[in-house]
Amino acid sequence: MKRAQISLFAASVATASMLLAACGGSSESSETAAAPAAPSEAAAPSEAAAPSEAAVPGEPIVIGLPIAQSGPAGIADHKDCWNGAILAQEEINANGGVNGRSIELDVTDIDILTPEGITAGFQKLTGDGVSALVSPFVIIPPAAMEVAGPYGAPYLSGDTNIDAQNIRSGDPAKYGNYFVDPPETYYGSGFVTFLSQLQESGKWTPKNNKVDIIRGDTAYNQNIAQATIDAIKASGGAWELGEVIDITAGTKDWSPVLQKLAANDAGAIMVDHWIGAELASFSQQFAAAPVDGSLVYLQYGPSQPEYLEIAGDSAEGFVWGTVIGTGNTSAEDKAFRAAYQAKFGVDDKSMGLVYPAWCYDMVNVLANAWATTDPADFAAVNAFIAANPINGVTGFLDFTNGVTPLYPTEIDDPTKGVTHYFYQVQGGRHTVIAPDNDAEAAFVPPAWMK
Amino acid sequence: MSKQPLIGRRSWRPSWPVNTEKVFKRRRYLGTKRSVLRLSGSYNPKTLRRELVLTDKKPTFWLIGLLLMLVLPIAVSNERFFALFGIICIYAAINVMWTLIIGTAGLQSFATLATVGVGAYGAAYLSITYGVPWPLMLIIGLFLGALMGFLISLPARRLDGLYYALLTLGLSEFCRNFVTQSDQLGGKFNGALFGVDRIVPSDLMTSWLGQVLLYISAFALLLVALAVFRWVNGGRLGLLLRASATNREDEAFSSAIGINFQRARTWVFMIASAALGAIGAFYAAYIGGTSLQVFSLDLLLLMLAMIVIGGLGRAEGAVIGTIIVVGITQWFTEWGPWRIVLVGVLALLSVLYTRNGIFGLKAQLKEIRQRRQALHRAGLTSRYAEFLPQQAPDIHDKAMIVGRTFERKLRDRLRGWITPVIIEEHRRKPLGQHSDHLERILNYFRQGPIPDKYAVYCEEPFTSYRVVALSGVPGVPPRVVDDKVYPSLDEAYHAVFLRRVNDLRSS
Amino acid sequence: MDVVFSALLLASMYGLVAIGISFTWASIGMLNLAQGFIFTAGGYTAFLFAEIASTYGLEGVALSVGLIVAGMLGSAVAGLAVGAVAFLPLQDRDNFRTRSLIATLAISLIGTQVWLIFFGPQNKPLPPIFGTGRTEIAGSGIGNGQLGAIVVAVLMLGAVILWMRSSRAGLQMRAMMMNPLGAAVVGVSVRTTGMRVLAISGALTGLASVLLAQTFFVSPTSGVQPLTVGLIISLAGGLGSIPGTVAAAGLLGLAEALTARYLQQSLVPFVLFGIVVLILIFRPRGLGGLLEDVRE
Amino acid sequence: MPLLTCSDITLDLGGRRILEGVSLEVGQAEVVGLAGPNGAGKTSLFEVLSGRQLNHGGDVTFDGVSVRKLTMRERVELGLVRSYQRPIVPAGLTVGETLKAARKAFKPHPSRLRLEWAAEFVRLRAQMDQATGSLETLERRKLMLAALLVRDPKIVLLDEPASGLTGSEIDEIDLVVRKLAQEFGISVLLIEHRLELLAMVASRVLVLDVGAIIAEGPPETVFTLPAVRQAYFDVPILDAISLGISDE
Amino acid sequence: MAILELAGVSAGYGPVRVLHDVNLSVNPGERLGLVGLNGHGKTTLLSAIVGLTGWQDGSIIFEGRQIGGRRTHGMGRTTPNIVRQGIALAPQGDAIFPGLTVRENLDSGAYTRATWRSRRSRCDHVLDVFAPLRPLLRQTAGTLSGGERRMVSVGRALMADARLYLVDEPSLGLAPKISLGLVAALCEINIGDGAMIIAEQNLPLLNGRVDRVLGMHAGELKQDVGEALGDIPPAAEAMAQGMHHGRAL
Repeated sequence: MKRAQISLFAASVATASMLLAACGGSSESSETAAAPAAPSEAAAPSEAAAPSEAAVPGEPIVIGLPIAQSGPAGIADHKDCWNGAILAQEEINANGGVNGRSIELDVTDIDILTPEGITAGFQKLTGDGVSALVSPFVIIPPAAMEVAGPYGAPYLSGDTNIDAQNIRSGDPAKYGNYFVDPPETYYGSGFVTFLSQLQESGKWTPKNNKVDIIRGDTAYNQNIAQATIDAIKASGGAWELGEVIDITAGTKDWSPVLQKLAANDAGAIMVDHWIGAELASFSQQFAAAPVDGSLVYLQYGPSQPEYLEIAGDSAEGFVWGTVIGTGNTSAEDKAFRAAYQAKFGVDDKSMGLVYPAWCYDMVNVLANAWATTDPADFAAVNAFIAANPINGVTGFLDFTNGVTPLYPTEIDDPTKGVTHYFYQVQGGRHTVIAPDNDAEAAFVPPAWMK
Repeated sequence: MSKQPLIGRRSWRPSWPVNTEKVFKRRRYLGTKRSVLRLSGSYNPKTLRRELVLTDKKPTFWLIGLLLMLVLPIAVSNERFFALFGIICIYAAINVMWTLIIGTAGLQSFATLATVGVGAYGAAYLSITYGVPWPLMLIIGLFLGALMGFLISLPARRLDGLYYALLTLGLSEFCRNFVTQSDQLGGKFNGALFGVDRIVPSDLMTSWLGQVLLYISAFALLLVALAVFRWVNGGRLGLLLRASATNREDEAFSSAIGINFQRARTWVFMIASAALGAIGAFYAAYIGGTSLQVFSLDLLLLMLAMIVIGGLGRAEGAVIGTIIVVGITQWFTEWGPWRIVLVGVLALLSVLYTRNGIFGLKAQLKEIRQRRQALHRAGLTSRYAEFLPQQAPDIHDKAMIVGRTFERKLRDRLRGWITPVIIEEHRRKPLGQHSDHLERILNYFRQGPIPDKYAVYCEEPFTSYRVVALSGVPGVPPRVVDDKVYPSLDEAYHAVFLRRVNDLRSS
Repeated sequence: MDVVFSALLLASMYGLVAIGISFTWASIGMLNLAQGFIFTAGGYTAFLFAEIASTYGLEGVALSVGLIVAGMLGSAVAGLAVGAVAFLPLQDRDNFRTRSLIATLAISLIGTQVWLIFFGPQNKPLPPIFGTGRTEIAGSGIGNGQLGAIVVAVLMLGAVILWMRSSRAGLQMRAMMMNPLGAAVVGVSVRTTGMRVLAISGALTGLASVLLAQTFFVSPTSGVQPLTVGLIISLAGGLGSIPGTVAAAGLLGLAEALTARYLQQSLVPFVLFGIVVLILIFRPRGLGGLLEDVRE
Repeated sequence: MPLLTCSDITLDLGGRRILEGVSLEVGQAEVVGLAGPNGAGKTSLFEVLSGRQLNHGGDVTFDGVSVRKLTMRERVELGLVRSYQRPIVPAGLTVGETLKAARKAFKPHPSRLRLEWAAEFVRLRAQMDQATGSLETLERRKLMLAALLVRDPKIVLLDEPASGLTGSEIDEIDLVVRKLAQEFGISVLLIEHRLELLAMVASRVLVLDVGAIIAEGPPETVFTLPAVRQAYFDVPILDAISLGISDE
Repeated sequence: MAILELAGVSAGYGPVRVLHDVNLSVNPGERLGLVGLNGHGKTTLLSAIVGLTGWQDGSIIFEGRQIGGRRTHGMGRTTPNIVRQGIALAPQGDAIFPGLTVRENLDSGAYTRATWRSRRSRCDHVLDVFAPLRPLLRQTAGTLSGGERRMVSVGRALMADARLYLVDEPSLGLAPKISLGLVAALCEINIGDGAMIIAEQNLPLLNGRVDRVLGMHAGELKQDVGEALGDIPPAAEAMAQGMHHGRAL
């Protein structure tokens, strides 16, 4: 099938280029005009690429993975996702597959920054006739949904994007196959809840109730900042908004920011920025000249393996959180971590904590559904996934509304939603400190808070 | 097709015999003097039969190529193919307009994608916020593009090429930062705007008809872009700008003949920018949104690679380059980073080994062939004929070389015969029977061309004669060559002879 | 005082990157857009050196010097490689400027992907060169890393400028900047000098890379920002003018530090762009761009 | 009334005084020669008169109005055209396209017949579809002249039209210049080093040295003036050379 | 033994062949004049000697070493090596360094390691010949007049410790009086047992000042100068007299 597509494209390009090349001058012989016959012959096989044909019993079930490998953004997270999916696939295949059929991953590069790049990547997979799509975040989710929706196969995505989820709920008939993790706005409300809980627990006594927010320039970070501000307002005076400091991606010198932070002297500081390396740089510079007594929360970035590696000792004591992370308390979590670390030669410090688990879970969600449904019957699979939650390493995956609910912000029962984990770097590794039932250790005030 | 007789080294042209009874009627494009597909009637000098000759194959190839581009995706009817060729059409349209700016206007502007982006974001924002329908979006994009073009063209007069290029590069970065940080435009999807009114209604979108309509709209965009290119580049503006191309000498010439090339450049820039703005709006309506990436350096580099691979400054180069690069990056996604490497290598190869991309190759090969011929010919001419060696490669007519070679040999021989004895013989008796050598010399002189031929002018019969040189142009009187007055006709004859001998010697 | 340190740090880093671009442009007429690639090459070489050094337990001053030298060497070699591809084969072809520009673009396009393939997308840290402590100067603290970077950068810049002014090789490079044909006629080989220029500007870029890696780390795309900033600085300074470039680096560094401190960090790009536009309005050839006038 | 006058032109370039109080007049249908050693400021004077150099002192009047502030192109539209010392023609065009560009440069566009007339007038011996790059010096100069004449100018400033040409080629230029003035009433101001050409065509010759006019008169007498001979012909002592001033 | 020996040298630029099988030998101590009209290959001949042509063929032997040969690659690539062997060229058009001072310009002529040390004394020597340059030493070369630039250009060539000096068109674009002075100065310089070739369009300028004059016509060397100069451009004296004729014969 792939070969057919390559030859199809090559033939058409060759024809077109020959013809247009001939436009360049007039004295070339006119024999090239005979070429147009070629592409129509080559075109025939690609029509066989209808999705229904992929589901011949006994053949492998194909999961499509659009993984960014060449662009300027998101490659590290996407690689993590790929690894997680490979782990799940190998485990399932080692256990005899799904109904005797093995699972296969169809991986393609995707340019997550342009709509046409996203379209091309997804169309490559739908064109290959995959039975499901598992995708880490793409920057522009609607472009992906535009292709995946009409295709109909289950599309499990790591997009924490409230607006994409609004689009889904606006047209469930078209986007009913879109299953996502909780939106980014929960980072905001979850953070404020976390602060309150921490204060109540007595582990931390804030020096004042001000919260400074360092806001990154993506819509993602702006949404989080807005949600945080709303949550602070809703806290009824328990917390108070300090200053919102805007930064751009690519910030290398944090000293102006640090100077502002020192001047404000807020009780809690939220660094609402997503690039791990830049957060590591922040940690280094902050640790060298800290604001005494302030709790510092970094957003999801430290989950990337490079954070600890770069920040080194400076990372000690920083708090961060994610809505789809890996815990380390339950048996499944530990087993997953051990398997992943064994397979990819990493350890607790250098393991990604978000996407490996999420994509691992998603492959398992699919395998679970395919155990009782026909992979070719997309509607049935979608219905099954929505109706049958399973327990994964990120938490309880309940896609009743297409979106997994979040504990503890949305629901109170940890067994009914995925967990919003909070970690603190303790002893050089990420240690879960909240929510309480998953916590490995309690919050420990870092050096500058003692 | 009739049997093609080969005459001389005339380049081969396709021709068809026509009905000799009927008068050949030349079909022209409406409102122009161009004949359709450059078909013209002519006589075959060998068979003396009338033929219909395709004098220029370029329009035909354009026609076939574009037809193929239109039909191919529809014939294949693959969702991915539609999307691929649709985006190729849009990128090609952008590149064609960029070619207009870089090639025709000679402005090294990198703000192309910024203009596209401004058109796209402006139109998309208005469409999302106020529900502007897509035809209106195109007009809005047109105006935004023109405005942008006007603003960008302002510093072009003041700044040197490279400074201008870098400044426009900075402008893209500026736009990117602006959109990123703007709450309105930065929007919901990390800088991307979505939910724009689309060209094809969304319920039709998934059907075959919708796909075809969408593709045809993109193809029409490319056609319009090519038409604008043709209209500007081939029209008066293009001519004036080619006359004042880029170097200072050309600019000096064009200001000497009164060309306001600055204004012409601004005009071309404005036209192309307006078109780019409209393309941006079209892109937003085509995709249903737009993303920040239009302002990024990465995409700009890819676009540059496209026009470099195809051949800078040509519309067909822009189109083919786009097909190749977009084809590689959007179709072979499973190759991962290697496909970007491939694009880079292609760009590198085209810059290292071709003179001007794929479309420069033909001219390049031709030049290599010509150089070899010219060296050979120069070897011949330097020995026998009278040329400045620089001229040799420009002479294509072999007969001329042979003729000149003969002339040169003849003159060498005659020069050898001119001795004081001969001159004395002529002085004594300018007219009448002469020795063989003198007779031959005189015959040679008589055969000379009329312009600048010496003649005797009789001021006053029998007493006053002067030597004049004929102008060679009817109605233009001869000019007097010197002040000398000769008392007798014979002396005047001899003076003419001496002048000719002198000229022969110095030739 | 904090602002002054910020400004100095930015200015010295900007100066190192921009001077490489400016220098290459002035002497061989090539706008080197592969500067980002050269930048990352230095970073990765230093990173590899650090990896190897850690296995041998190299520490202290030896490690610091080794890192700087490795970074400069790596970038110099990358500069030579760029020269071998984009300068030597194109040097006497027509349209050299456009051609080399496109060739360097292609190199940077390829380079990023090659790093990605071989080193992965993760950022790589370098061990601290000047230690992690802080020094108190005039009542405000500055990290040793930053202080060391400023000192080394300024020293190196000064040395290069002095060398250009006074030595025979400097005269030869300046002569080539003015008139390549004239230089050939007096016996200056455009090709060797050109490669030398590329190596030197590469080494300066590599130095900037190692120094910046203290806070900015090495990644496949980490060269993009230095490239754009370097281009903007050399533009404002007047392409080819070394004093102009230094002045522009100082001015823009100060502007950035002031904007980030007293306004918002996010306004920095706008302020920088605005300043460059203003400079170009009043001096179309940048702060010191006299050279372009006399070249031709 | 003279067609073109300039009064008290001063020009400084790069800190050097290039022209110092130059005044001249060119009448209707008159051919005026401009001679002088290199560096005397002849070409600089042309730059001023044609409007390419606007930073100068003094005034330029053309056809009764001051054109002091007009650019070169605007002066071309009024009928004041100039040629260059180097035989420059657009590199990327054919002969026909060059002439067409001249025809279409600004409105109103002269007819195509006018173009043919101009090519015929200068006796341009080149195919219309020939690339300008393959032309020889003489044909280039003629093409330049033809392009200028398409516009029916009132005065033509010719900068060394004979440089780089051989004797018989100079004759052709000579003919064109004379016909311009005598048959079409177009004034000509002519810089020339070939004094024999000046002597043949010019009714009046101005001699420029070190940025100032040192002599004026009919060609038969002006070159015999001692001041001219001293500036122009006498073999110098080397130390005197330093007075030479660039006219580039 | 001849200091320079050309045998069968052809050269040109791109598709154009300008020199055709030129044979020439220059003896030590000789001052050679090369006359011919524009475009007939004088400059190309000098350029070919230092390898500044687009391509060339044939043998050029300088002091027993082959410096020519068959070359098709880029222009000027071998020039620096040839120049360092002891050939100094003052090219047509002023290839000076406009942004450097006059002194730096002259210094750059003494580029080779050996001459660099003695550049001060060499500079004094050149300034003795071109005295008008002395007060201008600190001035930027770009601001000089045409005559002064030419002096800098020729002076720079004289700075080198060369065995063969090539001077291309010293009179081009200069007023007669300046060019005469320049050529006279050139011809008074002591070249020892080296040699000098002066290419010049204006034959009378060279008359009596050089040891030997060769003509150049259509890319070929002519022993007979008159043949090379179909139209000898008038020298200063001839110009004054020639005014009364239709054209200078």
